[in-house]
Amino acid sequence: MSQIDFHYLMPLLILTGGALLTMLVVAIKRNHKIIYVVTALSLIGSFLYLFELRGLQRHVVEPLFVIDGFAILYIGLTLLTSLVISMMSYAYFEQREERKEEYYILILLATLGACTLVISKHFASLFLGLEVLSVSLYALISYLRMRERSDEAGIKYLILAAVSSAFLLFGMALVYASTGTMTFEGIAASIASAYDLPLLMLTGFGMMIIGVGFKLSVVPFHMWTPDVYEGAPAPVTAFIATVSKGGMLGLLIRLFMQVEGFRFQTLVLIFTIVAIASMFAGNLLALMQRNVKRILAYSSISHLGYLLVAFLAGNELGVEAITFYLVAYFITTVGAFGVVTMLSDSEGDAEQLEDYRGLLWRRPWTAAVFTAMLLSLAGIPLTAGFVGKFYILAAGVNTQLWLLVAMLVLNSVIGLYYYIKLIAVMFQQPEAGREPVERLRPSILLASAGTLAVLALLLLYIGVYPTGLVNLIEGLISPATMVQNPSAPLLEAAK
Amino acid sequence: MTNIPMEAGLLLAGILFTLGLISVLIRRNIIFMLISVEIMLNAAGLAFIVAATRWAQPDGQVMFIFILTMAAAEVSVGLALILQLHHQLKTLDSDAANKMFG
Amino acid sequence: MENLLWLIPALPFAGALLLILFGRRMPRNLVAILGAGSVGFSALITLLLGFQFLSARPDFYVQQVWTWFDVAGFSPGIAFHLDALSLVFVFVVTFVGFLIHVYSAGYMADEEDFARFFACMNLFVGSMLMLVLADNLLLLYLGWEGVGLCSYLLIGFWYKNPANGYAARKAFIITRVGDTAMAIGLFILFQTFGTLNIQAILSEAPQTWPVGSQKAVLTAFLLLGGAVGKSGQLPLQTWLPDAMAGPTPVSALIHAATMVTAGVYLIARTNVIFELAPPAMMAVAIVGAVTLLIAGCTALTQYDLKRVLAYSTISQIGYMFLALGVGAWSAGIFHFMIHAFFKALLFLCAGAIIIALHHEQDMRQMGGLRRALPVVFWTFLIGAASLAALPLVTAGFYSKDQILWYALAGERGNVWLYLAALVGAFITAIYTFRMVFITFYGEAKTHVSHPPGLVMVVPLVILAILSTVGGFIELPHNFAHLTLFSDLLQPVLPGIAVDETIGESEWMFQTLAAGVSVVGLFLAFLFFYARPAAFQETITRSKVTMAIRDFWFSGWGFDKLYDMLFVRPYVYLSKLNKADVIDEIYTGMASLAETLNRALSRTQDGVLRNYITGVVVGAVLILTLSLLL
Amino acid sequence: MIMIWLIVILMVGGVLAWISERASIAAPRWVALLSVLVPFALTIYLWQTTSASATSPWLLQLDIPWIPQWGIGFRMALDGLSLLMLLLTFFLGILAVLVSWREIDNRVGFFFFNLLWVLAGIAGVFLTMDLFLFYFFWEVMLIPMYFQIGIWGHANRNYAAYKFFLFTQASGLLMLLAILGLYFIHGRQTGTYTFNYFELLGTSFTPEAARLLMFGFLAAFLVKLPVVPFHSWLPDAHSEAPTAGSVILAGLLLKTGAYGLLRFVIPLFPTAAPDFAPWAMLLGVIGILYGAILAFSQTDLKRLVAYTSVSHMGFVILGVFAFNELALQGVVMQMITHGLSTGALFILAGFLYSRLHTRDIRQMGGFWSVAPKMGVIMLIFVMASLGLPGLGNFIAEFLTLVGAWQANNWLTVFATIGLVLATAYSLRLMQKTFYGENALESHADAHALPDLNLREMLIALPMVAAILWLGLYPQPVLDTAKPSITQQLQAYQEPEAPVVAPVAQNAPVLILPADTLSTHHSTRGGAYVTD
Repeated sequence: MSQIDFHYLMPLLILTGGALLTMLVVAIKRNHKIIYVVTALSLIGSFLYLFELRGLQRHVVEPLFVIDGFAILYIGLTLLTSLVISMMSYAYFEQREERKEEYYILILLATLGACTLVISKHFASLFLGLEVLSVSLYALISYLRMRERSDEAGIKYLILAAVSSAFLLFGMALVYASTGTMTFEGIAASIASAYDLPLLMLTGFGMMIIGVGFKLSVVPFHMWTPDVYEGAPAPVTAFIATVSKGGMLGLLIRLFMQVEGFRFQTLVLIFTIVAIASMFAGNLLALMQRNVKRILAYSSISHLGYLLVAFLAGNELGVEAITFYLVAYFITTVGAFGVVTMLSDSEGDAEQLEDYRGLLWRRPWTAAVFTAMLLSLAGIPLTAGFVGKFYILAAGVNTQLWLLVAMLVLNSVIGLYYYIKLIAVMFQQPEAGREPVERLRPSILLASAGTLAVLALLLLYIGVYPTGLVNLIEGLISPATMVQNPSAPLLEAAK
Repeated sequence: MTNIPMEAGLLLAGILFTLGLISVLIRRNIIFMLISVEIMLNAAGLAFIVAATRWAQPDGQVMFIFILTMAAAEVSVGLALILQLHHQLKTLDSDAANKMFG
Repeated sequence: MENLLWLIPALPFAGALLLILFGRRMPRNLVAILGAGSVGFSALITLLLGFQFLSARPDFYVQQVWTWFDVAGFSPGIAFHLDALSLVFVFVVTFVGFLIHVYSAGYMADEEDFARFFACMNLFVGSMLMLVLADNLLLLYLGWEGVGLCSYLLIGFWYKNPANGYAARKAFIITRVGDTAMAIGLFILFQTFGTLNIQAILSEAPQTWPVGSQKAVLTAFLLLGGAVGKSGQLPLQTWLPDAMAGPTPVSALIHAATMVTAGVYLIARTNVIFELAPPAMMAVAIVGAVTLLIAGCTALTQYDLKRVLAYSTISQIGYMFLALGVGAWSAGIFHFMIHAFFKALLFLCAGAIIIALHHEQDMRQMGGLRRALPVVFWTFLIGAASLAALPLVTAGFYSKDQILWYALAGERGNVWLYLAALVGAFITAIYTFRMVFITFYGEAKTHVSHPPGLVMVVPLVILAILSTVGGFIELPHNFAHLTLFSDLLQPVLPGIAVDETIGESEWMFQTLAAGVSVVGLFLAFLFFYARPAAFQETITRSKVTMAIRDFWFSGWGFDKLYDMLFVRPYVYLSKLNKADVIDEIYTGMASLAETLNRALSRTQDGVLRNYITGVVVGAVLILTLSLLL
Repeated sequence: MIMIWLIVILMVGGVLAWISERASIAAPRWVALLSVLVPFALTIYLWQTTSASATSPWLLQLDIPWIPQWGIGFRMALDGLSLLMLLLTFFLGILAVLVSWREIDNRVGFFFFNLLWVLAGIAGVFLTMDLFLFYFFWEVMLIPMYFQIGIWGHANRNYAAYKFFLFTQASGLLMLLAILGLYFIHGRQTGTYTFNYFELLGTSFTPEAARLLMFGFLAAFLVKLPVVPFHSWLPDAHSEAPTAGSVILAGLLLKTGAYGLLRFVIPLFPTAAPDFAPWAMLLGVIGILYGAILAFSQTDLKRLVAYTSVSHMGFVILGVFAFNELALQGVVMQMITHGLSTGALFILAGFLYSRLHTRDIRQMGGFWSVAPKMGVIMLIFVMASLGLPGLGNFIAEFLTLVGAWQANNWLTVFATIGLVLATAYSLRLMQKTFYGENALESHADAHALPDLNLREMLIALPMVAAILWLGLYPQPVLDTAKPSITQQLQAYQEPEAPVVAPVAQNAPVLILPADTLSTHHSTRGGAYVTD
């Protein structure tokens, strides 16, 4: 570890420091506001430090980490998302009696785990990041101890996550046994000349896919998703839906790009099946669902399916598309769960469809934001979701993944149904809608409302003028050139 | 030592892993499920050690220690959760925890 | 002077427009004056133009008002073309139209929707003039459809009775069938000649199409389709009797004198094309011959005064078709003109009777009206004589005789056509005088309350005069050889060559024709005046005669046939598919999605172990896949 | 810039209308009316002042970079076709505002917001010459429409709104795929990755690719048009929408499909389209007949009119795939006149509904005696819908059929038979509403059906005037459309001439420095001038 390594790892160190500091503060004095501020500051600090790293060369901390444009982009995304989620958590937890302070420690740690995932280039760091993320999540999911569902969700997630971790570990062990190295580039080097993968490797990769697939909640490892989404507190759900999946996806991209997994038909086939199954299962399951959090859970399953389409494109355009889509998806999901958080009261989360009836007339702005988020999920123009979907389709068409693209289109239509059903519920005439039992002081809600407003504006901005974001993504990803893949000189002419 | 082929070690690990998996599937008591998961994790650890032995590297051992640590953390959180769940459900039957479905 | 041409159709249109816009706020007198006046002025202009035309004898006048549209060289104009043929039609339309308008002012005096009536009538006259003056077939089509619309509106004038609405729709739809054929004919003409200008087509056609060429025949048949629909000829004749649901002046103007003869006009107008298509010519003649027989037989059995006249109209137009079909163009047009006079007269008389008897139309409820309505009786008698073609004194005799003669002696004529026409003439005489005897003789059955006023009587008298003297402008060549009418039409319509071998015996055939109508008159006298009971008994005694009578009465079963063949299946099919079977596909897709949703939801049962099973199954699948492939 | 203003005024007007609701309930109405009137006036001004030059049909052009990385620009251009469509859009827009004047009484501001945004989206569709932007507007117009149906619709509105949205989305996404395919194929051929319509025009394809891409475009347009068997969203959406919604759906939204066929399918796929033409024409004929048969048996007034739309739109596809000027002029006329006539019928249905609170024609009849003015208007538009000469629809149908006849005789014959069926349903409509015994006489209050009032006459009379004008002197419209129609057909008129230089894979024809792309002059797109 040299000094320069510290420089590069500083964002993560800030997070660690923040977590420790929070712990200390909790030990001294339990004060929601202080803890909240400390958390926010450490996230912001960490994020700001990223600007220091921008424009610098790709840096490798041997043998575990690599920090490049891609990593910075994903870390930044993760940090911002965590920040937004913690902003919205304040109001949510303020109206609940439980001890709220440890929540922020866990959030910081989980964020740290996710950030570790996206910079890791070694099985060990991968495993560490994953487990830091997972173990924090167990606690986060069941954070509201008094709620039966929280506990149920926690235990389900714990057992399943542990099982999937076991698969992942075993798979890593097999790969290690086969190649004798645990760094990504080492593995890549050892199979670089291989036309076909050895059996051991295939089994290993297969088992790793299970572990990864679980975190991404793709079919057939998706079954925990609705239960956990429903049981967890709304902000935590948002966190699982975004940060946890984003981190894992970042890792997957890095690993696959490095080892050029797309050369192997078997892996591509597996991912194709998984993608199609996820799209269908997610959308079909959501179709008649009446619990909003579960709808969003199923919708996230299908969205991961969409993302896999771009992933399977397997080139720079695909990575850009994934990244762009992730940004849009993060904004949208956080926004949607933000609305759920806003509408929740001390009794429980606002998750039944009935809670949203006539929302457009009761709370027009909230409803408008929610509508925008849903339309973005559905991929309707003027929202970021549309550009994201467009990007993914472009990647798919470019690589001529006609089957996947067709399935994506078909599923977009199926998915549309439940999104607009939700919207329709919102503009139905309210029939003595259930008002929140007690409303918080407006000043507390201000942070949430402000965050939501920012998210909505961002959503529209990206939807209407995506150039800036596209530039940013291209700028950060292209020089990273994770793979020297000459077969994808795309879009360069238009630049 | 060296005349035990790596495949045999991996096979052992695989069998262990499968046993753990089967017992997760058939056990209803949550504590037993947790234990079964531990078996799976340890099977993975064993596989790492076998692999490390093949390549004569310490990396596998390091991984095993990571796994142990992580398993401990997991179990501690898990037990806390189980306690809480037992408090609410008055049972350790995992099938009883099915309030959320559909 | 010929610059005034556009005013002829424009005036009625203007009248119609004013009446539509302000009619309901106008006093009744003003409505009548505006309605009849605009047509009157048209008639006046026609008269002026006609004099000029007759004195100057140009081939035609053309006036283009504006270019309707111009697409890819297809530029039909709103342009009017006046030649001898159109002059005859314009003359009949404006004059008879004017008389009927005047008559209507009296006939419709008690009607609530006075203005609407005159608006429609004016619109009709305008459209009809457009039809006959059009210099291109598209404008003709405009008039063609316009008169169809007015016919619809006026048949359904008493819209409150659903039966009238039904009759109106029937008329519109059935004529539309013919119009469709005609439209396709226009497509072919346009494709071939690149224009729809009538004169251009007529001069081009002989160069483009050899006689009997397939396209010419096809086109002629399609145009015939249009003509048949509009003119109530077989097989599209069924709408015309029902069209009598409209007010009687409407029947007189539209469904006797003018609109229904549009088919005759169309065929005469496009005579060149028909000349190029001998099979089509034959078809025209056969359609005419068959129609005149069928309609005549039906007219024998009807009791509704207006229906008798309606079938008679169909039958007489059959004569015109026959004439056109054998190439006796000017004879057909001549008969059209004479028919317009006497049939309008008959209808107007019938109207006077009907209104006098409180809208009673059944002849069995009439009788003995000779004394109660003397003017109507005499004028009706004159009209009837003309219709029955009583020799020498009636116009009908001269016009019909020409047709009979050419049906036999014309180069396209033959014995069968002649026989059909002769038998038709015989039947005509019988049913015509059946009407006269039943209606005006015998004992009075209904009290006459409402004798016609002066506005109604004057048109009757004028028409009666025309029905008599109209025939003297064209006399047979072995009689006085006066050919004013055919000379007039000479530049437009080709003459007809006569088979020289039978030319000698023309006297004989004329006498035969005259005899047939007199015998018919006598039989009618016998059956319906002298011995009605005995005749009735003869009919009812035998099942065969009864069956024939019922068959004839039903209009030879055409209504029933079409009902079964087209109307019912269509309505049934439409009703059956009201909910749109294609929608089921999409509903099916939706329910498929729902089913899948339910099936998949069952996997999400909330039991942790099942979820693990899911993971394991997935693991097994993935591992199998990776190992197998 | 004027083109952007057209859209911006509508969008800003929409927002203002929404906001102004707080001031008074009447304010949104006036705001909305004004914000449609201004673009209408602007368009009329454009119509009067500009004319196509001999070389190029384009009247105005505009190109602002938007997402330059992807070759997406805010490209707009105006030619005669677009101009006519804009005129129709704003004309019907004004009427839609007027009919909603009293009909909508809850959430007025939001209603007019949606109305204006739909119009903005439609105007955008008619103006844009960038395929990405086209898709963008294509979708943007759906959402407000969805809200209109879903919030202010009749009883079954949710179902109708879903159906409408799902159908159009599904088909739209297929078009998006085709657009992307086109984009990449063109990009690979020329090295220029762009969504610019003018540049994409010259793309050449393998027959297979051309067919697939064309089907992608067709999917969107045929569903929107709609063509049987993709029509089933239409009756539901039309009948459940509020009057203004129905007017815009029938009058404008369907036209975007027809416009798309003219603007994109025909010129982009000069090789694939003729192969598909017989099938397309067959679909058109099936639509004409099927729609007519279904219209005949409907008992819901608006549903009936909706099926007549299906029938009438059959003529559009029939004409489009005849590939000749006559037919295409007929199609353009059909787009306009159908917009007017069907719009008018929906407005009349709205008038009746507002008085009777039913759309069931079995409960109507004999209204002539109480509402003769309405009867006359109804009669005129019923006649228009059956294609009576003298009214605009006749010109449209006749030109279409004449043109189609040149292409395919038998199909044209069957299409012409559709005129008979049109007569059947049109007259039935007239019979059931205004003819017959007065259905209200049995009620206590026989005068429950007041005749048209001043505002309603103000709506109806311009439509009557317009349909008569189009029927008697359509030349201004035809002249306006002519240059762009010739343009669309260029590839078909001279089949031997190398319309599209076959572009070899490694021999790009367009070699351009990157910075001149935005003002690139494409020969087929006409002179390209930024304003």
